[in-house]
Amino acid sequence: MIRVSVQREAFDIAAEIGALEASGVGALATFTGIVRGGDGVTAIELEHYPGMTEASLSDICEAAQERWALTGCTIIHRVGRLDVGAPIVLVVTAAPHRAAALEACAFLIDRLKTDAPFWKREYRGDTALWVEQKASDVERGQDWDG
Amino acid sequence: MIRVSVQREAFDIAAEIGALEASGVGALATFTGIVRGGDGVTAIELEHYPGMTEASLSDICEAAQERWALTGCTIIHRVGRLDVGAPIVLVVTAAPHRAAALEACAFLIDRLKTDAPFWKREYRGDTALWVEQKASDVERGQDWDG
Amino acid sequence: MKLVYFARVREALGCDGEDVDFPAAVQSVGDALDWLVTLSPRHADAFADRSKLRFALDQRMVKSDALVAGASEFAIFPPVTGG
Amino acid sequence: MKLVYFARVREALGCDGEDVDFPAAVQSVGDALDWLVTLSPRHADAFADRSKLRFALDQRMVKSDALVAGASEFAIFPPVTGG
Repeated sequence: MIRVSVQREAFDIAAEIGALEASGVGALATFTGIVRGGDGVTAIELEHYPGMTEASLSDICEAAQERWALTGCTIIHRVGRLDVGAPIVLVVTAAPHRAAALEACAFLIDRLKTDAPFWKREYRGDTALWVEQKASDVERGQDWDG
Repeated sequence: MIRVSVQREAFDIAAEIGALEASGVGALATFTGIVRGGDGVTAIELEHYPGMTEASLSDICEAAQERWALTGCTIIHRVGRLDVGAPIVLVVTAAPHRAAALEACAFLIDRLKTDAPFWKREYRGDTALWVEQKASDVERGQDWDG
Repeated sequence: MKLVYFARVREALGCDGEDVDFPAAVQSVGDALDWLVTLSPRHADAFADRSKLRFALDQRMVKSDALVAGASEFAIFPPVTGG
Repeated sequence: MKLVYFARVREALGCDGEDVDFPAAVQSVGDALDWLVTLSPRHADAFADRSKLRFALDQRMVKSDALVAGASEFAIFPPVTGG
Protein backbone atom coordinates (compact mmCIF):
# COMPACT_ATOMS: atom_id res chain seq x y z
CA MET A 1 0.00 0.00 0.00
CA ILE A 2 1.56 3.23 -1.19
CA ARG A 3 0.18 6.67 -0.40
CA VAL A 4 1.80 9.93 -1.45
CA SER A 5 0.45 13.42 -1.08
CA VAL A 6 1.74 16.91 -1.84
CA GLN A 7 -0.45 19.36 0.02
CA ARG A 8 -0.61 22.80 1.62
CA GLU A 9 -2.54 21.57 4.68
CA ALA A 10 -0.99 20.11 7.83
CA PHE A 11 -0.99 16.30 8.09
CA ASP A 12 -2.44 14.16 10.87
CA ILE A 13 0.37 11.87 12.02
CA ALA A 14 -1.89 9.70 14.19
CA ALA A 15 -4.34 9.14 11.32
CA GLU A 16 -1.55 8.24 8.90
CA ILE A 17 0.00 5.80 11.38
CA GLY A 18 -3.44 4.36 12.12
CA ALA A 19 -4.07 3.72 8.42
CA LEU A 20 -0.93 1.59 8.12
CA GLU A 21 -1.41 -0.01 11.55
CA ALA A 22 -4.70 -1.40 10.27
CA SER A 23 -2.75 -3.43 7.70
CA GLY A 24 -1.86 -5.88 10.50
CA VAL A 25 1.87 -5.32 10.90
CA GLY A 26 4.46 -5.73 13.63
CA ALA A 27 6.50 -2.57 13.17
CA LEU A 28 5.85 1.04 12.19
CA ALA A 29 8.49 3.71 11.73
CA THR A 30 7.93 7.39 11.09
CA PHE A 31 10.04 10.38 10.24
CA THR A 32 8.73 13.91 10.63
CA GLY A 33 10.67 16.88 9.35
CA ILE A 34 9.98 20.22 11.01
CA VAL A 35 10.87 23.72 9.78
CA ARG A 36 14.00 24.66 11.71
CA GLY A 37 14.62 28.17 12.93
CA GLY A 38 18.05 29.54 13.78
CA ASP A 39 20.27 31.81 11.66
CA GLY A 40 17.45 34.35 11.60
CA VAL A 41 15.04 32.14 9.62
CA THR A 42 11.40 33.04 10.31
CA ALA A 43 9.60 30.93 7.67
CA ILE A 44 10.19 28.91 4.52
CA GLU A 45 8.35 28.53 1.26
CA LEU A 46 8.26 25.36 -0.79
CA GLU A 47 7.80 25.18 -4.53
CA HIS A 48 7.31 21.90 -6.39
CA TYR A 49 6.77 20.46 -9.88
CA PRO A 50 3.12 19.38 -9.95
CA GLY A 51 2.76 15.91 -11.38
CA MET A 52 6.44 15.04 -11.41
CA THR A 53 6.67 15.45 -7.65
CA GLU A 54 3.89 12.95 -6.94
CA ALA A 55 5.32 10.53 -9.51
CA SER A 56 8.77 10.78 -8.00
CA LEU A 57 7.45 10.15 -4.47
CA SER A 58 5.61 7.07 -5.76
CA ASP A 59 8.80 5.86 -7.46
CA ILE A 60 10.74 6.24 -4.20
CA CYS A 61 8.07 4.24 -2.34
CA GLU A 62 8.15 1.52 -4.99
CA ALA A 63 11.94 1.33 -4.74
CA ALA A 64 11.61 0.86 -0.97
CA GLN A 65 9.02 -1.87 -1.43
CA GLU A 66 11.38 -3.70 -3.76
CA ARG A 67 14.24 -3.57 -1.22
CA TRP A 68 12.32 -4.36 1.97
CA ALA A 69 9.32 -6.47 2.92
CA LEU A 70 6.93 -3.59 3.61
CA THR A 71 3.17 -3.75 3.99
CA GLY A 72 2.84 -0.03 3.35
CA CYS A 73 4.57 3.28 2.99
CA THR A 74 3.31 6.83 3.07
CA ILE A 75 4.98 10.11 2.14
CA ILE A 76 3.27 13.43 2.73
CA HIS A 77 5.08 16.64 1.85
CA ARG A 78 3.71 20.10 2.38
CA VAL A 79 4.22 23.03 0.00
CA GLY A 80 3.64 26.75 0.24
CA ARG A 81 4.71 29.01 3.09
CA LEU A 82 5.45 27.36 6.44
CA ASP A 83 6.48 29.00 9.69
CA VAL A 84 9.36 27.82 11.87
CA GLY A 85 8.16 24.86 13.95
CA ALA A 86 5.65 23.65 11.34
CA PRO A 87 5.79 20.00 10.25
CA ILE A 88 6.88 19.85 6.61
CA VAL A 89 7.27 16.18 5.68
CA LEU A 90 6.03 12.86 7.04
CA VAL A 91 7.28 9.39 6.12
CA VAL A 92 5.58 6.30 7.54
CA THR A 93 6.63 2.71 6.88
CA ALA A 94 4.98 -0.50 8.03
CA ALA A 95 6.52 -3.96 7.99
CA PRO A 96 6.31 -7.30 9.77
CA HIS A 97 9.77 -6.68 11.27
CA ARG A 98 11.42 -3.61 12.74
CA ALA A 99 14.64 -3.58 10.70
CA ALA A 100 12.69 -3.28 7.45
CA ALA A 101 10.47 -0.49 8.79
CA LEU A 102 13.37 1.52 10.23
CA GLU A 103 15.74 1.13 7.28
CA ALA A 104 13.04 1.85 4.70
CA CYS A 105 12.03 4.99 6.60
CA ALA A 106 15.62 6.30 6.49
CA PHE A 107 15.91 5.35 2.81
CA LEU A 108 12.70 7.18 1.88
CA ILE A 109 13.64 10.48 3.50
CA ASP A 110 17.21 10.30 2.14
CA ARG A 111 15.98 9.63 -1.40
CA LEU A 112 13.29 12.29 -1.16
CA LYS A 113 16.02 14.85 -0.41
CA THR A 114 17.85 14.06 -3.66
CA ASP A 115 15.15 12.86 -6.07
CA ALA A 116 11.89 14.69 -5.41
CA PRO A 117 11.44 18.07 -7.14
CA PHE A 118 10.91 20.44 -4.22
CA TRP A 119 12.70 23.73 -3.75
CA LYS A 120 12.94 25.58 -0.48
CA ARG A 121 13.25 29.31 0.07
CA GLU A 122 14.14 30.67 3.50
CA TYR A 123 12.61 33.90 4.77
CA ARG A 124 14.47 36.13 7.18
CA GLY A 125 11.84 38.80 7.71
CA ASP A 126 11.15 40.08 4.17
CA THR A 127 14.32 38.69 2.62
CA ALA A 128 13.95 35.39 0.78
CA LEU A 129 16.92 33.19 -0.20
CA TRP A 130 16.85 29.88 -2.09
CA VAL A 131 18.41 27.05 -0.12
CA GLU A 132 21.42 25.31 -1.68
CA GLN A 133 21.47 21.53 -1.91
CA LYS A 134 23.75 20.02 0.73
CA ALA A 135 26.62 17.81 -0.37
CA SER A 136 25.92 15.62 2.68
CA ASP A 137 22.39 14.95 1.41
CA VAL A 138 23.71 13.89 -1.97
CA GLU A 139 26.20 11.55 -0.28
CA ARG A 140 23.54 10.00 1.96
CA GLY A 141 21.35 9.43 -1.06
CA GLN A 142 24.20 7.71 -2.89
CA ASP A 143 25.07 5.54 0.14
CA TRP A 144 21.94 3.47 -0.54
CA ASP A 145 23.29 2.56 -3.99
CA GLY A 146 26.52 1.06 -2.59
CA MET B 1 14.58 15.60 27.79
CA ILE B 2 14.10 11.95 28.66
CA ARG B 3 10.73 10.36 29.35
CA VAL B 4 10.20 6.68 30.06
CA SER B 5 7.02 4.95 31.08
CA VAL B 6 6.00 1.36 31.77
CA GLN B 7 2.23 1.21 31.72
CA ARG B 8 -0.80 -1.00 31.11
CA GLU B 9 -2.70 1.72 29.20
CA ALA B 10 -2.41 2.47 25.49
CA PHE B 11 -0.18 5.39 24.54
CA ASP B 12 -1.06 8.46 22.50
CA ILE B 13 1.49 8.67 19.69
CA ALA B 14 0.41 12.13 18.54
CA ALA B 15 0.69 13.54 22.07
CA GLU B 16 4.14 12.01 22.58
CA ILE B 17 5.37 13.37 19.26
CA GLY B 18 3.82 16.74 20.05
CA ALA B 19 5.65 16.93 23.36
CA LEU B 20 9.04 16.52 21.66
CA GLU B 21 8.05 18.70 18.69
CA ALA B 22 7.56 21.54 21.13
CA SER B 23 11.28 21.38 21.97
CA GLY B 24 11.98 23.22 18.69
CA VAL B 25 13.69 20.54 16.61
CA GLY B 26 14.14 19.76 12.94
CA ALA B 27 13.64 16.00 12.94
CA LEU B 28 11.49 13.48 14.77
CA ALA B 29 11.63 9.73 14.37
CA THR B 30 9.33 7.16 15.90
CA PHE B 31 9.15 3.41 16.15
CA THR B 32 5.95 1.64 17.14
CA GLY B 33 5.91 -2.09 17.86
CA ILE B 34 2.59 -3.85 17.40
CA VAL B 35 1.58 -7.29 18.69
CA ARG B 36 1.94 -9.58 15.71
CA GLY B 37 -0.47 -12.41 15.05
CA GLY B 38 0.32 -15.43 12.91
CA ASP B 39 1.32 -18.92 14.06
CA GLY B 40 -1.95 -19.11 15.98
CA VAL B 41 -1.06 -16.31 18.42
CA THR B 42 -4.16 -14.59 19.80
CA ALA B 43 -2.65 -12.39 22.51
CA ILE B 44 0.52 -11.79 24.51
CA GLU B 45 1.25 -10.97 28.12
CA LEU B 46 4.18 -8.90 29.28
CA GLU B 47 5.86 -9.18 32.64
CA HIS B 48 8.53 -6.75 33.83
CA TYR B 49 10.82 -5.98 36.77
CA PRO B 50 9.30 -2.90 38.42
CA GLY B 51 11.95 -0.32 39.19
CA MET B 52 14.73 -1.96 37.21
CA THR B 53 12.77 -1.72 33.97
CA GLU B 54 12.30 2.05 34.25
CA ALA B 55 15.95 2.50 35.27
CA SER B 56 17.14 0.44 32.35
CA LEU B 57 15.00 2.40 29.87
CA SER B 58 16.43 5.63 31.27
CA ASP B 59 19.96 4.23 30.91
CA ILE B 60 19.30 3.36 27.28
CA CYS B 61 18.00 6.90 26.62
CA GLU B 62 21.06 8.40 28.30
CA ALA B 63 23.36 6.22 26.20
CA ALA B 64 21.58 7.50 23.06
CA GLN B 65 21.93 11.10 24.19
CA GLU B 66 25.68 10.57 24.66
CA ARG B 67 26.06 9.16 21.14
CA TRP B 68 23.80 11.57 19.23
CA ALA B 69 22.84 15.24 19.50
CA LEU B 70 19.26 14.68 20.64
CA THR B 71 16.90 17.21 22.15
CA GLY B 72 14.71 14.47 23.56
CA CYS B 73 13.85 10.83 23.64
CA THR B 74 10.82 8.94 24.88
CA ILE B 75 10.25 5.24 25.47
CA ILE B 76 6.84 3.91 26.45
CA HIS B 77 6.38 0.17 26.93
CA ARG B 78 3.13 -1.50 27.81
CA VAL B 79 2.79 -4.47 30.16
CA GLY B 80 0.00 -6.91 30.95
CA ARG B 81 -2.16 -8.71 28.45
CA LEU B 82 -2.35 -7.32 24.90
CA ASP B 83 -4.34 -8.58 21.94
CA VAL B 84 -2.93 -9.06 18.46
CA GLY B 85 -2.83 -5.68 16.70
CA ALA B 86 -2.31 -3.70 19.92
CA PRO B 87 0.58 -1.21 20.07
CA ILE B 88 3.12 -2.47 22.61
CA VAL B 89 6.10 -0.12 22.48
CA LEU B 90 6.75 3.43 21.32
CA VAL B 91 10.12 5.10 20.82
CA VAL B 92 10.33 8.78 19.86
CA THR B 93 13.54 10.71 19.21
CA ALA B 94 13.97 14.40 18.44
CA ALA B 95 17.08 16.04 17.05
CA PRO B 96 18.16 19.04 15.01
CA HIS B 97 19.11 16.71 12.14
CA ARG B 98 17.49 13.63 10.65
CA ALA B 99 20.42 11.21 10.82
CA ALA B 100 20.65 11.58 14.61
CA ALA B 101 16.91 11.10 15.10
CA LEU B 102 16.70 8.05 12.83
CA GLU B 103 19.83 6.30 14.08
CA ALA B 104 19.03 6.93 17.74
CA CYS B 105 15.52 5.55 17.23
CA ALA B 106 16.92 2.30 15.81
CA PHE B 107 19.51 2.14 18.61
CA LEU B 108 16.88 2.57 21.33
CA ILE B 109 14.60 -0.20 20.12
CA ASP B 110 17.54 -2.55 19.50
CA ARG B 111 18.96 -1.94 22.97
CA LEU B 112 15.56 -2.22 24.61
CA LYS B 113 15.24 -5.73 23.14
CA THR B 114 18.44 -6.89 24.85
CA ASP B 115 18.75 -4.76 27.99
CA ALA B 116 15.30 -3.98 29.38
CA PRO B 117 13.79 -6.58 31.74
CA PHE B 118 10.55 -7.47 29.96
CA TRP B 119 9.35 -11.01 29.32
CA LYS B 120 6.74 -11.93 26.76
CA ARG B 121 4.33 -14.85 26.84
CA GLU B 122 2.31 -15.80 23.78
CA TYR B 123 -1.25 -17.07 24.08
CA ARG B 124 -2.71 -19.46 21.57
CA GLY B 125 -6.22 -19.72 22.92
CA ASP B 126 -5.69 -20.91 26.53
CA THR B 127 -2.13 -22.16 26.01
CA ALA B 128 0.62 -19.76 27.11
CA LEU B 129 4.26 -20.15 26.08
CA TRP B 130 7.21 -17.95 27.07
CA VAL B 131 8.96 -16.39 24.08
CA GLU B 132 12.64 -17.26 23.60
CA GLN B 133 15.16 -14.45 23.03
CA LYS B 134 16.15 -14.23 19.37
CA ALA B 135 19.83 -14.57 18.46
CA SER B 136 19.25 -11.92 15.78
CA ASP B 137 18.14 -9.44 18.46
CA VAL B 138 21.29 -10.10 20.48
CA GLU B 139 23.43 -9.57 17.37
CA ARG B 140 21.65 -6.32 16.46
CA GLY B 141 22.18 -5.07 20.01
CA GLN B 142 25.89 -5.89 19.83
CA ASP B 143 26.29 -4.24 16.40
CA TRP B 144 26.00 -0.85 18.11
CA ASP B 145 29.11 -1.66 20.19
CA GLY B 146 31.29 -2.26 17.10
CA MET C 1 8.64 22.10 -27.13
CA LYS C 2 7.25 23.29 -23.83
CA LEU C 3 9.98 24.51 -21.47
CA VAL C 4 9.18 24.80 -17.73
CA TYR C 5 11.27 26.51 -15.10
CA PHE C 6 11.29 26.28 -11.31
CA ALA C 7 12.69 28.07 -8.30
CA ARG C 8 15.83 30.15 -8.90
CA VAL C 9 15.74 29.42 -12.65
CA ARG C 10 12.12 30.59 -12.88
CA GLU C 11 13.02 33.78 -11.01
CA ALA C 12 16.13 34.46 -13.13
CA LEU C 13 14.06 34.19 -16.30
CA GLY C 14 11.05 36.03 -14.93
CA CYS C 15 8.64 33.39 -16.24
CA ASP C 16 7.62 29.84 -15.38
CA GLY C 17 8.01 28.52 -18.92
CA GLU C 18 7.95 29.23 -22.63
CA ASP C 19 7.38 27.46 -25.95
CA VAL C 20 10.43 27.09 -28.18
CA ASP C 21 11.28 25.43 -31.48
CA PHE C 22 14.79 24.08 -31.22
CA PRO C 23 16.87 24.22 -34.42
CA ALA C 24 17.74 20.85 -35.96
CA ALA C 25 21.24 20.94 -34.50
CA VAL C 26 19.84 20.64 -30.97
CA GLN C 27 19.88 16.95 -30.11
CA SER C 28 20.76 16.67 -26.40
CA VAL C 29 19.83 18.61 -23.28
CA GLY C 30 23.33 20.06 -23.40
CA ASP C 31 22.82 21.22 -27.01
CA ALA C 32 19.55 22.83 -25.96
CA LEU C 33 21.32 24.85 -23.28
CA ASP C 34 24.00 25.96 -25.76
CA TRP C 35 21.20 27.36 -27.89
CA LEU C 36 19.06 28.75 -25.06
CA VAL C 37 21.87 30.98 -23.75
CA THR C 38 21.91 32.79 -27.12
CA LEU C 39 18.26 33.87 -26.76
CA SER C 40 18.78 36.79 -24.38
CA PRO C 41 21.06 38.12 -21.65
CA ARG C 42 18.55 36.77 -19.10
CA HIS C 43 18.82 33.28 -20.58
CA ALA C 44 22.60 33.56 -20.69
CA ASP C 45 22.60 34.49 -17.02
CA ALA C 46 20.04 31.89 -15.86
CA PHE C 47 21.87 29.00 -17.55
CA ALA C 48 25.46 30.20 -16.98
CA ASP C 49 26.42 27.72 -14.25
CA ARG C 50 25.36 24.28 -15.46
CA SER C 51 26.60 22.59 -12.30
CA LYS C 52 23.61 24.28 -10.62
CA LEU C 53 21.07 22.99 -13.15
CA ARG C 54 19.06 19.78 -13.28
CA PHE C 55 16.77 18.58 -16.09
CA ALA C 56 13.65 16.53 -16.61
CA LEU C 57 12.13 15.37 -19.88
CA ASP C 58 8.42 14.56 -19.62
CA GLN C 59 8.80 14.69 -15.81
CA ARG C 60 11.69 12.18 -15.61
CA MET C 61 15.09 13.36 -14.34
CA VAL C 62 17.74 13.13 -17.07
CA LYS C 63 21.42 14.00 -17.52
CA SER C 64 22.64 16.65 -19.98
CA ASP C 65 23.46 14.00 -22.60
CA ALA C 66 19.82 12.86 -22.84
CA LEU C 67 18.18 13.39 -26.24
CA VAL C 68 15.34 15.90 -26.29
CA ALA C 69 13.67 14.54 -29.46
CA GLY C 70 10.21 13.15 -28.78
CA ALA C 71 9.77 14.82 -25.41
CA SER C 72 6.90 17.26 -25.06
CA GLU C 73 7.89 18.88 -21.72
CA PHE C 74 11.45 19.92 -20.87
CA ALA C 75 12.03 21.18 -17.30
CA ILE C 76 15.09 23.09 -16.11
CA PHE C 77 15.57 23.71 -12.40
CA PRO C 78 18.16 23.90 -9.59
CA PRO C 79 19.18 20.87 -7.48
CA VAL C 80 16.24 19.88 -5.30
CA THR C 81 16.02 20.88 -1.64
CA GLY C 82 12.87 19.34 -0.17
CA GLY C 83 12.40 17.36 3.02
CA MET D 1 19.44 -11.59 50.89
CA LYS D 2 16.23 -11.00 48.99
CA LEU D 3 15.94 -13.18 45.87
CA VAL D 4 13.46 -12.22 43.15
CA TYR D 5 12.35 -14.34 40.21
CA PHE D 6 10.66 -13.47 36.94
CA ALA D 7 8.88 -15.15 34.04
CA ARG D 8 9.80 -18.79 33.41
CA VAL D 9 12.05 -18.87 36.51
CA ARG D 10 9.23 -17.56 38.69
CA GLU D 11 6.87 -20.17 37.31
CA ALA D 12 9.37 -23.02 37.70
CA LEU D 13 9.85 -22.12 41.36
CA GLY D 14 6.18 -21.37 42.04
CA CYS D 15 7.03 -18.11 43.81
CA ASP D 16 8.21 -14.62 42.89
CA GLY D 17 11.00 -14.52 45.45
CA GLU D 18 12.35 -15.72 48.79
CA ASP D 19 14.74 -14.61 51.53
CA VAL D 20 17.93 -16.66 51.86
CA ASP D 21 21.10 -16.55 53.94
CA PHE D 22 23.94 -17.67 51.73
CA PRO D 23 26.70 -19.66 53.47
CA ALA D 24 30.07 -17.93 53.71
CA ALA D 25 31.46 -19.93 50.77
CA VAL D 26 29.05 -18.18 48.40
CA GLN D 27 30.93 -15.24 46.91
CA SER D 28 29.83 -14.88 43.28
CA VAL D 29 26.52 -15.20 41.47
CA GLY D 30 27.81 -18.53 40.14
CA ASP D 31 28.54 -19.75 43.68
CA ALA D 32 25.04 -18.72 44.70
CA LEU D 33 23.53 -20.87 41.93
CA ASP D 34 25.70 -23.85 42.98
CA TRP D 35 24.19 -23.56 46.43
CA LEU D 36 20.61 -22.74 45.34
CA VAL D 37 20.27 -25.93 43.27
CA THR D 38 20.83 -27.97 46.49
CA LEU D 39 17.76 -26.44 48.18
CA SER D 40 15.06 -28.51 46.45
CA PRO D 41 14.32 -30.43 43.26
CA ARG D 42 12.36 -27.41 42.05
CA HIS D 43 15.41 -25.18 42.52
CA ALA D 44 17.60 -27.80 40.82
CA ASP D 45 15.22 -27.80 37.88
CA ALA D 46 14.71 -24.04 37.64
CA PHE D 47 18.45 -23.31 37.62
CA ALA D 48 19.62 -26.35 35.62
CA ASP D 49 20.40 -24.54 32.32
CA ARG D 50 22.48 -21.52 33.21
CA SER D 51 22.74 -20.43 29.56
CA LYS D 52 19.05 -19.52 29.94
CA LEU D 53 19.56 -17.43 33.08
CA ARG D 54 20.39 -13.77 33.55
CA PHE D 55 21.13 -11.94 36.79
CA ALA D 56 20.76 -8.54 38.39
CA LEU D 57 22.18 -7.31 41.68
CA ASP D 58 20.29 -4.35 43.11
CA GLN D 59 18.58 -3.99 39.72
CA ARG D 60 21.78 -3.84 37.66
CA MET D 61 22.50 -6.60 35.14
CA VAL D 62 25.61 -8.60 36.13
CA LYS D 63 27.52 -11.64 34.87
CA SER D 64 27.83 -14.86 36.89
CA ASP D 65 31.27 -13.86 38.21
CA ALA D 66 29.89 -10.76 39.97
CA LEU D 67 30.22 -10.78 43.77
CA VAL D 68 26.96 -10.91 45.67
CA ALA D 69 28.34 -9.43 48.91
CA GLY D 70 26.77 -6.06 49.76
CA ALA D 71 23.81 -6.45 47.44
CA SER D 72 20.38 -6.46 49.01
CA GLU D 73 18.33 -7.68 46.02
CA PHE D 74 19.40 -10.53 43.75
CA ALA D 75 17.23 -11.19 40.69
CA ILE D 76 17.31 -14.32 38.53
CA PHE D 77 15.38 -14.41 35.25
CA PRO D 78 15.45 -15.64 31.64
CA PRO D 79 16.92 -13.61 28.76
CA VAL D 80 14.67 -10.61 28.15
CA THR D 81 12.10 -10.54 25.34
CA GLY D 82 10.45 -7.12 25.35
CA GLY D 83 9.81 -4.70 22.53
